[in-house]
Amino acid sequence: MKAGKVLQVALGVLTSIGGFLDVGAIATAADAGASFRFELLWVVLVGTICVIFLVEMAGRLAAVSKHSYADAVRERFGFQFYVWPILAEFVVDFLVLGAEIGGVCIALQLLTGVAFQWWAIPVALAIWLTAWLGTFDFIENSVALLGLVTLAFVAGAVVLHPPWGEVAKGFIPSGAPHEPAHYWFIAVSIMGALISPYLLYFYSSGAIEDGWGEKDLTMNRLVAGVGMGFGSLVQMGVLMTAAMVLAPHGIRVDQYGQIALTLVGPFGEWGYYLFAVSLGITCFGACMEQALETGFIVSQALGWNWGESKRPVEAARFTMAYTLSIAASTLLMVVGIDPLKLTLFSMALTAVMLPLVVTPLLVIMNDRHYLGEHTNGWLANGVVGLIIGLTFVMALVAIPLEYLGG
Amino acid sequence: MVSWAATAEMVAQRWTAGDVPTAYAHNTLTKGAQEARRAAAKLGQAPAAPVAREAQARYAELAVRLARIDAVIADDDGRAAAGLAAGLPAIRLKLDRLQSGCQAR
Amino acid sequence: MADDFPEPPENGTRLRLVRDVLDSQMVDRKQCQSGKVDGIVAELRDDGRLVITAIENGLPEAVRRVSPRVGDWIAALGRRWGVRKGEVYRIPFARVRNTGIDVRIDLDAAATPLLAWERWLREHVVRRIPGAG
Amino acid sequence: MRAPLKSAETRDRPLEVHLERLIGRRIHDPEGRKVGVIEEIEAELQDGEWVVTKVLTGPIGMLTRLSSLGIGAWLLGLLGARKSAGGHEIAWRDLDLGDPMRPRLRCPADALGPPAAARSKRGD
Repeated sequence: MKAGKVLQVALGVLTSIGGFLDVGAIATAADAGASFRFELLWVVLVGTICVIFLVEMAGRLAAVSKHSYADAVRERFGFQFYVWPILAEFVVDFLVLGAEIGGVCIALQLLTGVAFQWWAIPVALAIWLTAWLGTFDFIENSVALLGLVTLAFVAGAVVLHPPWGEVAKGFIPSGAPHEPAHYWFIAVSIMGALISPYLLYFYSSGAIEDGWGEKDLTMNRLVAGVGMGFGSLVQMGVLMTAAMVLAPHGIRVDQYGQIALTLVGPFGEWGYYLFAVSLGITCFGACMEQALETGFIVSQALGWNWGESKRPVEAARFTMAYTLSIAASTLLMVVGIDPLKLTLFSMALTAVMLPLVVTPLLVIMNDRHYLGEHTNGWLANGVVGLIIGLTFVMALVAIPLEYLGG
Repeated sequence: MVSWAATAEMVAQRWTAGDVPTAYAHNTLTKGAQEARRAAAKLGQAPAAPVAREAQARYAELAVRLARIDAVIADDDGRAAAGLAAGLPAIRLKLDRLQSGCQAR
Repeated sequence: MADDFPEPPENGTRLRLVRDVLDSQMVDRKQCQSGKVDGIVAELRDDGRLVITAIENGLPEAVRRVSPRVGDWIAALGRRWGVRKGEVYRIPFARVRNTGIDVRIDLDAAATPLLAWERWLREHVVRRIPGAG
Repeated sequence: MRAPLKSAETRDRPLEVHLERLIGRRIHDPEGRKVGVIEEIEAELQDGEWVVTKVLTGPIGMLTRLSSLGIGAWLLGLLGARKSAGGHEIAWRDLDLGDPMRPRLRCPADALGPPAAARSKRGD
């Protein structure tokens, strides 16, 4: 592989690691560690394997057909089908973007002591300005590379000398040691945070923005496998630090501020600021992705010209779409809705709509018009079939579990 | 509610060790006191079972203590904060027993 | 006709309208993304043949496929405030070529209502904000 | 932009049909029996004009529309759906579109012959 290609793969892997976490991943992992120590590590592992397959397929679809997932679903299933997943995705995007903005505001509250609502509008302006002036590459690479600070969670977990035997046992799927409703609610929330619809929509659009072609399929597989695989280590780090710092004291996660203690444990005062910076950068990167994703799915559903790499003048409707999306979601924080409650609610909502979004993938990834001879093999089809089955189960149990164990 | 008592305890300790800023301690303790008061008020409406009365008293005591820790932290009085925080585990144990007592019934 | 615009197919060519035309991405002569095919219009001739005359683009037409009432409501909204006045735009089928996944249309979309919203937002909103490019 | 219709023109203007609204419509035969749901419409270029030649109904029609005859047939087989429940290919002249919202078959349903099986393995 040429040097340029190796650099490109390295960059892809690093941005996957830096960009892996978002507010949902942090909240659900910390809640899992605080409530059940290492018991739920296996859910993060299963979720990550699903993410790797979904990201690889989204990238392959775009690289070969030059069409995104949103394009393909509308073109193959028609507007009368596609209007439902896209409306559901709008609602979820609106809430998740609000929660991500909340994450950045909480980080600034931790750093400055000023209440998080006051930060909503400045944060929204910073997001909008970055999208308005930046290009897709700049946003993806810069923010995600800064996101490498989240490796602090991995370092924190190691510094706390985890009982590796218990950790290893946590990777073996097991039933609930206690409070089964809460156990399975967190498991569904972790999966909902990991297998979120934006993966398919955002990554396929990103591959088109980056101009990927069939020659990039190997890189696509490497970035998905290695990048996401290492990325999940960061989420496991959050879970393990919470298990070692919060669980022994019976501290359950009711507020983002409490999660700061997970890094204060191993690193003292340094840990406090490391957490604030990690939360802020992670959520800022996720804000950029969620806002752009709204622009992508509207433009691709209605066939507009779109592209973050284009200047705003060259894609007016696309830029207006993400501008309105940022403005609307910011209101959620200005009103002062608790970001953690909003996060967990949007994770449950995501779980309910997942089947509608993921099921068409099985058809599209076997369509020779789109994939030529790169259609799914039996392994990929088998995994997509499993993921679809999983999403149906999650959809059924998400709301009842939220009520029982939320 | 046991979680908030434990959180307050850890925050007070970390504050005295200089690991977390005062504003963070204030925000967390205020939130904890608020949750304790809410729990006490909720129990106030419940029928006057002895266990409920006992739990309500412990929540009220916890709310008062958290508010006092918050106040001494605002005055930057580390020793007073540590002293008050030292009383938290006792309240937490009582709450634990009451809670597991309720669940057992 | 632009030089790279595909030639009309020969006689006897068959076309699957739903899979190959409906909801497909329209790309104009300058390779510009010009919307999706929201509708296909045909005429029932006296000799009983049903001949396809045009494809249509317009949100009201797409939504009518889901719910006629909501589609009409969106058209009414468009008439009052819309830049395209709720009108659904028709492209003669003779100007349409199906190539693989996308549909090529033999016209310059910038000069048609297809990009009316794009033009309006660009002139009245985007261009007025610094850094718009 | 469509030119406003002049009054003279409206009288003898041929009936206009929106094909996309036919998708999902159920076809009945003259005795009112259900024949199937329209999933795909096929046209052919005849002397410069695209003429509708046939309509596809039932799962085969839908799978053709999703161009996933391969995976679709495998899924149908998986779900135990009999191959014969594939649906029909109805020639255009056998359809009466007097009322586009209620397409009717001109001949009785059994005159249509056996339903089309899922022929091609790879989604053509």
